[in-house]
Amino acid sequence: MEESVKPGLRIREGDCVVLKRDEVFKAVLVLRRRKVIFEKQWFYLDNAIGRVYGTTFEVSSGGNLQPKEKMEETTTETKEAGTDNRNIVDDGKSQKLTHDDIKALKDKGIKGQEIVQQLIENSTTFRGKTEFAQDKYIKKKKKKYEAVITIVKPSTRILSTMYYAREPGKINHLRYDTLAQMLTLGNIRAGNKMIVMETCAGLVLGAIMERMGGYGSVIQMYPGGGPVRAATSCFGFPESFFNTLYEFPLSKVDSLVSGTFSSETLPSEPEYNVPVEEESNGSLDEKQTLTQETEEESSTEAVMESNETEEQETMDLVAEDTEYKETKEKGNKENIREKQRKQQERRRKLVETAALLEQKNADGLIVASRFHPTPLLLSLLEFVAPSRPFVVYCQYKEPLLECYTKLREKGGVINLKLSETWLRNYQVLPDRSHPKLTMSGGGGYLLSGITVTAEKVQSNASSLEAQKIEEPTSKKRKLQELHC
Amino acid sequence: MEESVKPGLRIREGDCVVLKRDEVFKAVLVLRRRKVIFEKQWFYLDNAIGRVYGTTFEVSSGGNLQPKEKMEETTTETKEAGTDNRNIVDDGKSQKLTHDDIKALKDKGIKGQEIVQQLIENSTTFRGKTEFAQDKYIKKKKKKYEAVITIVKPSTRILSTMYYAREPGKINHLRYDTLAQMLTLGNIRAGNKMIVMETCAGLVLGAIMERMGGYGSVIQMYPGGGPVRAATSCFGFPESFFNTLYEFPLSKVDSLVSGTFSSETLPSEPEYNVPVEEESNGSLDEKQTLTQETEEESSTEAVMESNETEEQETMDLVAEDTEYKETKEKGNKENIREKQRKQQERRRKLVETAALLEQKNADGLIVASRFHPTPLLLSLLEFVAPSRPFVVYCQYKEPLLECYTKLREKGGVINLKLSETWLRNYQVLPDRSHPKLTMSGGGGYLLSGITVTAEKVQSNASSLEAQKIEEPTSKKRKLQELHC
Amino acid sequence: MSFVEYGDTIKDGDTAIVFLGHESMFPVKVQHGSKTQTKYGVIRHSTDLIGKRYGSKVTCSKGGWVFILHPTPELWTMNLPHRTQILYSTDISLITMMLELKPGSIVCESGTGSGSLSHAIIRTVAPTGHLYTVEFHQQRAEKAKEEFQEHKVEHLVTVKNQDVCKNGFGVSNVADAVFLDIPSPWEAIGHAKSALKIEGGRICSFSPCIEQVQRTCLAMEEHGFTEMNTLEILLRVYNVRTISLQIPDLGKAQGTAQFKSGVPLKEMVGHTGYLTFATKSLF
Amino acid sequence: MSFVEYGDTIKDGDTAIVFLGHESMFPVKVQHGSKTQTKYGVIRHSTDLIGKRYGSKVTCSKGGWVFILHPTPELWTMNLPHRTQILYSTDISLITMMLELKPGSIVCESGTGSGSLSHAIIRTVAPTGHLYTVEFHQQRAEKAKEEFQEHKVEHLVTVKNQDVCKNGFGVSNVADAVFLDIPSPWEAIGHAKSALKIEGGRICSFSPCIEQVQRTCLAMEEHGFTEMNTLEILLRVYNVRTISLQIPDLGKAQGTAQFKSGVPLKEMVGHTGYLTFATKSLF
Repeated sequence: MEESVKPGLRIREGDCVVLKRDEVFKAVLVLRRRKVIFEKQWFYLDNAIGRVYGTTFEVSSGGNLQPKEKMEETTTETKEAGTDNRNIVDDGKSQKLTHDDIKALKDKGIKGQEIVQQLIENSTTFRGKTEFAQDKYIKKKKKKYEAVITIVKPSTRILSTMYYAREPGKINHLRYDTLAQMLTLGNIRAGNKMIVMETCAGLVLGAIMERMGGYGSVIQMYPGGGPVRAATSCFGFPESFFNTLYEFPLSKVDSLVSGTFSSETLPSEPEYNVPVEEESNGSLDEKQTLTQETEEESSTEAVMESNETEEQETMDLVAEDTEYKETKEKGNKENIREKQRKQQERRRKLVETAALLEQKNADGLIVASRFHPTPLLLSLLEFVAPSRPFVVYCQYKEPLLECYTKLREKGGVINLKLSETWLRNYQVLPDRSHPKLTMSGGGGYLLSGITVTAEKVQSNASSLEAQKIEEPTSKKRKLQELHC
Repeated sequence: MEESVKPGLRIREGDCVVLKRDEVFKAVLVLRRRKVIFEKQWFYLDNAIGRVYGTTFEVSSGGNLQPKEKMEETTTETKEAGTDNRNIVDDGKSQKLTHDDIKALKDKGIKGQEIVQQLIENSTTFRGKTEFAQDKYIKKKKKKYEAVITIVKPSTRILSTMYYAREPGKINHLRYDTLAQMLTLGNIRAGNKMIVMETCAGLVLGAIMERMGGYGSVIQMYPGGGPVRAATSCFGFPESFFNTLYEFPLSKVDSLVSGTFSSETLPSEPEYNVPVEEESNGSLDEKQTLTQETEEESSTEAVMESNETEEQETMDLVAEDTEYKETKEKGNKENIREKQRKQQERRRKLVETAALLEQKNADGLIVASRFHPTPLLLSLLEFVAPSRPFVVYCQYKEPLLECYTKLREKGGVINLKLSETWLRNYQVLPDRSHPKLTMSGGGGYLLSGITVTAEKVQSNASSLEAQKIEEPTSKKRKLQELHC
Repeated sequence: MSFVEYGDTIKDGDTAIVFLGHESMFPVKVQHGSKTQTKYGVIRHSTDLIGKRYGSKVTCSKGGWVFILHPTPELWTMNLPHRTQILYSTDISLITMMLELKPGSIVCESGTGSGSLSHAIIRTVAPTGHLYTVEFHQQRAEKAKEEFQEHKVEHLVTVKNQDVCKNGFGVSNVADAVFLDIPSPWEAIGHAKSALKIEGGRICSFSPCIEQVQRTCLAMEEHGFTEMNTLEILLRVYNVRTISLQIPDLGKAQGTAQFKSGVPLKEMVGHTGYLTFATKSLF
Repeated sequence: MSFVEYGDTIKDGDTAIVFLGHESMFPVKVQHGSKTQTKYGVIRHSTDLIGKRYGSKVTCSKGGWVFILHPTPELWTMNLPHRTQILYSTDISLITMMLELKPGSIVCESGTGSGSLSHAIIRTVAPTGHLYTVEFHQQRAEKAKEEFQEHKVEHLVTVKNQDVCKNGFGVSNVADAVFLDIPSPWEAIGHAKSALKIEGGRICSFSPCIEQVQRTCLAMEEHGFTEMNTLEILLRVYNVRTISLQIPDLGKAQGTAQFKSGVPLKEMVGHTGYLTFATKSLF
């Protein structure tokens, strides 16, 4: 069956893949002879190359991955069970295997499943436990000793879940279901011309690009020296998706709005420095909480295993792969000429992007940043066509209250809505169904609305006509693509 | 069996009772030949007198209550049922009985249960509906045509649920589960000396008094001319409970704290005016919402049927019954002398209450008001002993953020916690279990904490000693009561 | 206008949304010569709507004004004629993301119901994907077909009037995702599995009652689905209000304190249904 | 000190709460000559505690300080030794109100578990009420008895070591309220009914799983209980923080905006159990 699978569904060298064990995810680059550490296990991904996405592997001795053909059912004998736990006395002596015994088993290369079986056999209290308690015991031990890893293809679902669990600070604590609301409320779809302002490591940008499927265009507004797209690069989009991705510096927005924009004042060389996360009290404290919560997993571990603190590099690898290599290979003198050429290229693209914005006909605006949302909204909504949705995410409710008020005062927007979502996970098991015992305390807040024509536009028919005449070229292209 | 019941469990004339139909409650006074309107039905309570609390009645023609000895099971034949509703076409013509037909049945004195049976027989689509849809149909019709009413004894559970459903504006939208948290967090129990500042119609005061069972003492702080105890009077507490209930005007608090308090400046006559509810934008809007939501029941209908807008009178009826009658019966001249006597009595009690507060040894503070909580807390905590809990309710979160900050700055409090609760109701039925489809959007916010000795007290041993020497008499009495 | 493409101006035959005020709106079929009554007076389509830009303010005959909005699946969900209980945008958002829908996805859905989710799916899978939607109620299936035509998305959707539990989706090994909103989803899990691509895909079942979820999970497990996950999502909306709170008179200062507050609505939707997601793996 | 009465000063034999800082505390048995180690150093009971006022700041040997708090059932719940899963104050609050507990109430409870709820019940029914608590695990029953003695509430409670499903509560027609927190509550509903007063009373069953609730509701209905109502309550705690948000540089103004925010914790308790309440009526 595996032979019939399309090549795109197979794991290739250089792919960004996601490792999965139970509910834990981690994104890594597939590189040969490169040690990967995941959930306290280390291994090599070499054997995964060529396999189909979704394959589950066992880690064998030497760190090699062995495909696990079929998920075996728990064959552990649990026939003998107590009816309740009234006779269980917890004295910490119920397990006869010592830590050294277990280590010896592991060193002998005994598989996790067998270790679990041995643990059960050497427990003096196991048979006295209720069936429920036995199940719980097995699950716990399996988790600890069975090293089973599934490799899955990245997607918004996987990456947003992963980021929220592992590095919520990098995505401003944007919970995945909140991101899901943004994509729907923003009517994100193929053919749109979207404006995106995010400081979520490029996750929100990636989610939008996934939903647009390469049709239409995205203008990413960025603070500082250049856009951050570490998470975007994890999606593994085809090169073509990046042809319609534009970027524009936030610091130029006011001049564009006021008509004084000039591409000449562009900073000579983009520093592409990852902006220093301006941690508030809140975020700092929450980091501490996180550390306490995830004893099993260091919270400082980077999402991209192979690129610890080199997020930007990861992006380049995928998005501007060729450029990146060229720059490295060339000598120093050539480098200067190259720099000038690139500088010109950047200026050309900046002018093009400015023109796209100046058409003021974007199909929507998505904001999810660590900045105060009010000034962003008041400026960026200028570039959005009437009757289009906009969605702003903020980790805190208070700034959105202010944003709501300011937008109301300014006008040109209707159907304003401030909301948050509650997400509950359930355990559904025969006779043991209930909501999961822990849940996320909050997924952030959203303010959404719809643009309408401002008064001045309506009372001035000629300007409306003018807008019609200069129908944007990019929009025409977009339409052609849609009907193919 | 009914004969063995203690007299206190029987409905007496003059009792404040709660009418209950499904999830709808309403408090009324039991008076002979007094028409009561509840859930669009009118009837007399005469037949309820002498019956046991918890009895369910049917309303027969002429508005007389008939005890319903046993809740009959739905005997409606629902054997024939469709498997799904694919063939149901909703054309609004499925019921052959007209409105006039139904009215005629009712006028003939046909009981509700029979009317429902006739509706089923005259429905052309009933048999084609799924069992689930049939059940739903029957329930809806039963609710409409069967006039079954249960009379229950008031309690915090019943009254707080009733107020939240019917008149949330009167209790500052304090949801019953939030009140439950306050009582627990405040460690309310027999023998305490509690300070209460509430503008929840006396509901919070009543809840506290119920939990103290007449042991200990309660000092109610009040704004304006006098304390509001409309809801307190609904509990039907014995007279003795009011012997240890004190009241103190908020406007005297600062002078008490600063040591300039004088009972001479007492307003000459308490106006006992119900304070005008200072409705904010918010509350007003919510009233409108409420009106839209409760089509079935006018939201302007007062809780106490027999005392439409005379809340204060209701209180007098129960709490100061004899006084009230006397005042009415006496002539005008005698009235003046009587007034003077009462004035003196009030002044005496005020001085007594001031002394109780000045001991600064209250066992807790409960605040639930429409006022900004910060000044209340900063002043009233002065009267609380160290190592005692306090709880503040506010309908809005923002004032409690400020209150939290101010208390932190001032010191003398630990374990500050800002919280809200989510309450979910479930439908548990065979094969149809799920959370109820609507839930309360919010039950308000709580700030709780524990007092500790402020620095100055600790460094000054003599003042601590002084406090010990003048051990309050009321507290001694309280202890004696406890050990009886 | 179409439901998968923005247009700038209102055209004859468009479905537009008339926005009267906060949460008060309705859809209108724009037709030359047609009139629409609102509480603010009449809107004449030929003069008031056609040729105007979407998002424009339109003054009605009585002097009041409305905004005319371009339809989106979300506005449609808020305004569509209910033929059944419908799915709302909060659940739809999670379904769309968790099923990993995107342009090009092939999706199977049952039942079509009032088409609320269908429109959202079509929007997301366009321009290269497709929705196969199965509805056992004949009237509803026909009405849905009409709506898809009116909304110019009929090329992206196939409506079938059949019982999914008995006859499945009528396609096999084509779908990237399957969505079930039927009374007995456990009876359709086998059909769902065979509709999914050989290399696998995602499934979601929506059920209001926990017993349905329990049976569905068992059926999913029997059919070898993995990554099973049951979720519930609720929307909490806040009204933004300026609140004045009185400063109590303790003998000194008085007055009021003003602040902005996000006030939760008195009542909210407490439950729509449980969403159970799972993956069909190659192995 | 007792758990049903405040005392002003710390006495020999008291159970006091040592408060180290936010949510960090532990109980200590005050004894002449005893010492307690904390991270701030040693506390000597004779000199540092006995005779001091509750709520006092006590400086430890290393110079750090702690507060010594009077015990309350709520502080006990936060600090007691866990012998089982325990009920927390959020659920306890609702149980107490919905069971209509007050001074004088007679209550039956099973199982006693770690005594978290028991202490709260005793507090509320004192001085004239009584708690009959049944625990099938012998060790636990004995430990609970000891604790009640230490906390000076033994006159308000009777602990029985038996199986409530088989043997009931050992009392009949005395209780105003019954509380069940056992794996098979449906097996004890009959016993609960006969423990309740003839004229009626309230019952509550706490179960983590919905299947337990379903069976319990059926059993309650069979035994003629009315007013059945299943609830769930969750606590959402907010941290009060001063947040600084950067004003973005759009080419003009920059800087930061500061505000107070109530920030929800990253994780919260998502489920403890379902609470099913019902009434036993006279008829």
